[in-house]
Amino acid sequence: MTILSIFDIGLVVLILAVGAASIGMREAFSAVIGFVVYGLLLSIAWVRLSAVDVALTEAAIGGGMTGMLMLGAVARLRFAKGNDSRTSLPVRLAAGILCALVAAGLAIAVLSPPEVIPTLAPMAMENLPQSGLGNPVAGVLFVYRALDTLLEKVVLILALLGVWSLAPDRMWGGIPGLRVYAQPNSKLTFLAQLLPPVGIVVAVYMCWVGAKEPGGAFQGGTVLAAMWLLVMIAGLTSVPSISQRWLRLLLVAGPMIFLAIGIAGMVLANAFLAYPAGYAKPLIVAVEVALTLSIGVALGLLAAGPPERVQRP
Amino acid sequence: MNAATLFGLCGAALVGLGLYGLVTNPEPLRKILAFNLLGSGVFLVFGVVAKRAAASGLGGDPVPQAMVITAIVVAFAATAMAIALVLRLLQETGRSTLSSDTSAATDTAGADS
Amino acid sequence: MPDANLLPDATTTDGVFLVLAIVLPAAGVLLSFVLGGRYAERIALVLLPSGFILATIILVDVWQSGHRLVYIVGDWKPPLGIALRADGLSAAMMVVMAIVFCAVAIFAYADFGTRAGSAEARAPFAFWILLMAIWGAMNLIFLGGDLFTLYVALELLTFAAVPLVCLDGRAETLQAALRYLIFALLGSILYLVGTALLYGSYATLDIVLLSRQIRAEPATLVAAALMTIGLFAKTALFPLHLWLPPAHAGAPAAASAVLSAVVVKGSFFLVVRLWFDVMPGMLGGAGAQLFGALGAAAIIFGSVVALQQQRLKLLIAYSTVAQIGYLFLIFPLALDAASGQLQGSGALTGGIIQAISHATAKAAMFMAAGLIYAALGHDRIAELGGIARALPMTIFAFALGGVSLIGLPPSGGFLAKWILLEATVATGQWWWALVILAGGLFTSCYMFIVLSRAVAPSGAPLKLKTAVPKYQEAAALALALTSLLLGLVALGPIDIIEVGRPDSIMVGSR
Amino acid sequence: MRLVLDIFTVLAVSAGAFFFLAGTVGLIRFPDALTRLHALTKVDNLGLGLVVLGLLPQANGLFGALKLVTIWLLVQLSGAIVTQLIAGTVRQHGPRE
Repeated sequence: MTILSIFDIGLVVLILAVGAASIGMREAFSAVIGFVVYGLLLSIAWVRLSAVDVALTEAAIGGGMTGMLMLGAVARLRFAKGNDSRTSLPVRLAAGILCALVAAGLAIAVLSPPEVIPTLAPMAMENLPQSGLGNPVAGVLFVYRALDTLLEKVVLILALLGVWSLAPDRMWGGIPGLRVYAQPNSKLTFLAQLLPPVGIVVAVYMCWVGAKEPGGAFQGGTVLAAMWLLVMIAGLTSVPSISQRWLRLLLVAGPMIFLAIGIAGMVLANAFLAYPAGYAKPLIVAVEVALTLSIGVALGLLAAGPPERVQRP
Repeated sequence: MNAATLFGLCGAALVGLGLYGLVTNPEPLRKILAFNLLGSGVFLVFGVVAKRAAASGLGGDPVPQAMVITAIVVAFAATAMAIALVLRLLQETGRSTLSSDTSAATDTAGADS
Repeated sequence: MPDANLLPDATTTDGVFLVLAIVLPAAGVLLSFVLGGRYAERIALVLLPSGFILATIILVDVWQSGHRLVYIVGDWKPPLGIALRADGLSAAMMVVMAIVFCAVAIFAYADFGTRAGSAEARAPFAFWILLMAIWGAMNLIFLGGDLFTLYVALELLTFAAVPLVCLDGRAETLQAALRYLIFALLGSILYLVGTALLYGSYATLDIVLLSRQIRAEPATLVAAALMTIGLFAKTALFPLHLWLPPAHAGAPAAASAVLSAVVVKGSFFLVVRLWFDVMPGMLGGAGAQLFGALGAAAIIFGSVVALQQQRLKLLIAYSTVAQIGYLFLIFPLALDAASGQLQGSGALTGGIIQAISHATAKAAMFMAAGLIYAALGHDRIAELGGIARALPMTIFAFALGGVSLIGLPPSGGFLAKWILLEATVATGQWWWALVILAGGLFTSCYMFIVLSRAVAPSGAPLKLKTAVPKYQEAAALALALTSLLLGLVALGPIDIIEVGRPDSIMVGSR
Repeated sequence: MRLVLDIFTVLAVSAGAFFFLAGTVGLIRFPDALTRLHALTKVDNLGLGLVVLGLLPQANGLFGALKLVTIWLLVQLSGAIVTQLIAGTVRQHGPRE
């Protein structure tokens, strides 16, 4: 038993304990705090699984953004009339047995891998030079399975539309209900002035480095979103109304450019979402830059919620 | 037992845990949290699949890793939509339950806009 | 002619139409989102009919060539890349769904049309974009050749369908939408864990490649079971149907029509893809009987509860629960006892015809119910008296839809149930025949209750709240007629559904 | 030389881990929000500082070292400000118990 495997066992125990606590806690606030900690622990697990790209995404989105959304919701729900009646014991018992069965089934599947483990890694690496990329995960996302990535951006836009559509009719075109804590010269203002330049540099770096090392549009976009939210919460910039044309353009710019390059591939290369030989890398970088911006704006607006205030003239 | 199998079992346990929370917890926000836990367990299973298929000098198969990244973003979008729904429900009714009295909900659900 | 299905996967001529079927809706969603205002509606009204033309071209192509259309996206062949494939099954579904989308668009023009010069409004903006998104997601479900791409399609469908439920923003529809969202998310995450396990065993998620390698081993069986449960939850198969009635009954009429007619068929289609195409030999006798039993329970339960409803829209929603049950009877009936394989003919054809005739009939019925609600200001079944005189065309459409649900000739429902009954005889499983007949009897009962109230004279002279546009009635009637006349395809190209199926032997080329 | 650096890393990171442990104990054992914050910030900054210091010899070139130091500085900054914000809230609204 090496030090590393002891570390792994400790990590797994910790993950399960924190996860169980955040399910079982009585108070919602503690549960959410538990969940944020859980997200961070999980990203360490992803590093141990040699998936640094995923670790970055999990830390940024799974722990960070999701945790922030839930904390905001808990704060608003604090005075809501909850449902005191907990599920009855027989139901919980039955559910427990069912869930144990599912977990056991998965465990059996995990414990019985095929004798020769099939993999696409060699094939993915072999074809990677054609795209000029160095990061195989970026290769999968933007070259081999570009269709999934493109459509998943459409999913993000739809989710945002779904959130917006929850606004009351008269608020349509208004300003998202993000809580703003604008106090001039407070410490928050100071942070919101100091951090964003650094954050933007980090986001640009992540997006740029994603072509050859872990990083990319998602991670960069999340950092951008966080910076934008910080500046808005501190009241340094106003929250834009959802009917702003520039806002909507930014939101769809990424998927639009991706789609346009994909269609161009039908003429200039030999298939939809194929890149013309020799131009693959610059085109992919262009798509990534546009996607970083779109993802940043989309995540920020998803966190800001549906419009709740009418725009002042 | 190697590291991949260990994390795979962790993923399986998390799926069971998340599913339990999703089914038994009456509060919508806690259901959403449990869904995220369940989701991360599923992603972990993907990660184990990737890790086991490591080859060509890579630490893992990049194809399932890329799939997880896609799925994490989708799960975040789902969480955002669900939370927006819960908050809107709170605004509309002052309550945040998926009230178990389905009869009351279905009686009025016939109304149309 | 060599068996086209054994040829290596390569883009076929006209494969580009498959790309268009996905690019057009995606571009429509993005463009409408930017341009906003009236553009969303205009773009949808242009794109949805072109979607019908596109689907027809694909259907004719598949029919004439006698093999499936294939497009290799990005020129990366599976397993590394993604293939889009259209076989007879997907082409037939695409065409009928496109008809439903066009009719819904015409119908919705009255409720969600924007007047010239008025500012962008919430409900219309959301509705048209979501409608296009559902169209794109369904096309992707029909054409996607990769299980992970199909996961993305499922999520697209979820994110487009849930906001439609609570478009009017009332508390009970918000609650219905939240419950629907939770069920749908649970369904997709269970589907996703299945794809993870399958990838772990075979390092591909391509349907054709998987079907060649699949073997009965623990991981595969667990994957199949979890994916199936997830898809059942999304299809609202009994006992996972709890979310459906409030969601479908509470949505605006045009949205209900899409949700009930189209959206639940998406996850059903994936169940068929999974068991008939990916692992035809894995279900086994017991599994097939279990699927059938759940279907039978859905038929009986849905019908009995429908009979007790006092609201028209809820009655129709519970009728959907029942009609979904029929779709799952195909599993025991399609199982070939000798080889233990699911056969892609006979019962499957019946099931697909049931799916498409239910789609058209149920959309027509929800539209009719919406018109009745708009005219009366309520949809209490007991107080429908006199409505048949006031809105004869609407009630006629509703009745025709009912004819198809009951399964009277020459409707699509009749043809579907006939084929299923034939299969029960051929396989000697008489008990399913009893269920099919009992379901028909129940359906006629609740149709009779509604129609007898509707044609009864009203006590007081009936005052309509609003005048119902004729074209809305016509849209409902057109769909009901389509459903009625679907039975006539028995005389024509019924075996198109078998084109491109691995187990079917094409008889010559057409 | 290599060995000396490695020993330095082990010592510094262990010391850092000790401070983390102490800080966590403080977080759990201290009675109210302000003293807990005190334990957290004082010890966390030192703990992370030692870990970063210990990792510097192992860093991937000058650029890697720069990244490590930047991480420490950013944590210092956000830690300091967030602590102030929490303390301010506690003073305004009183401890939440």
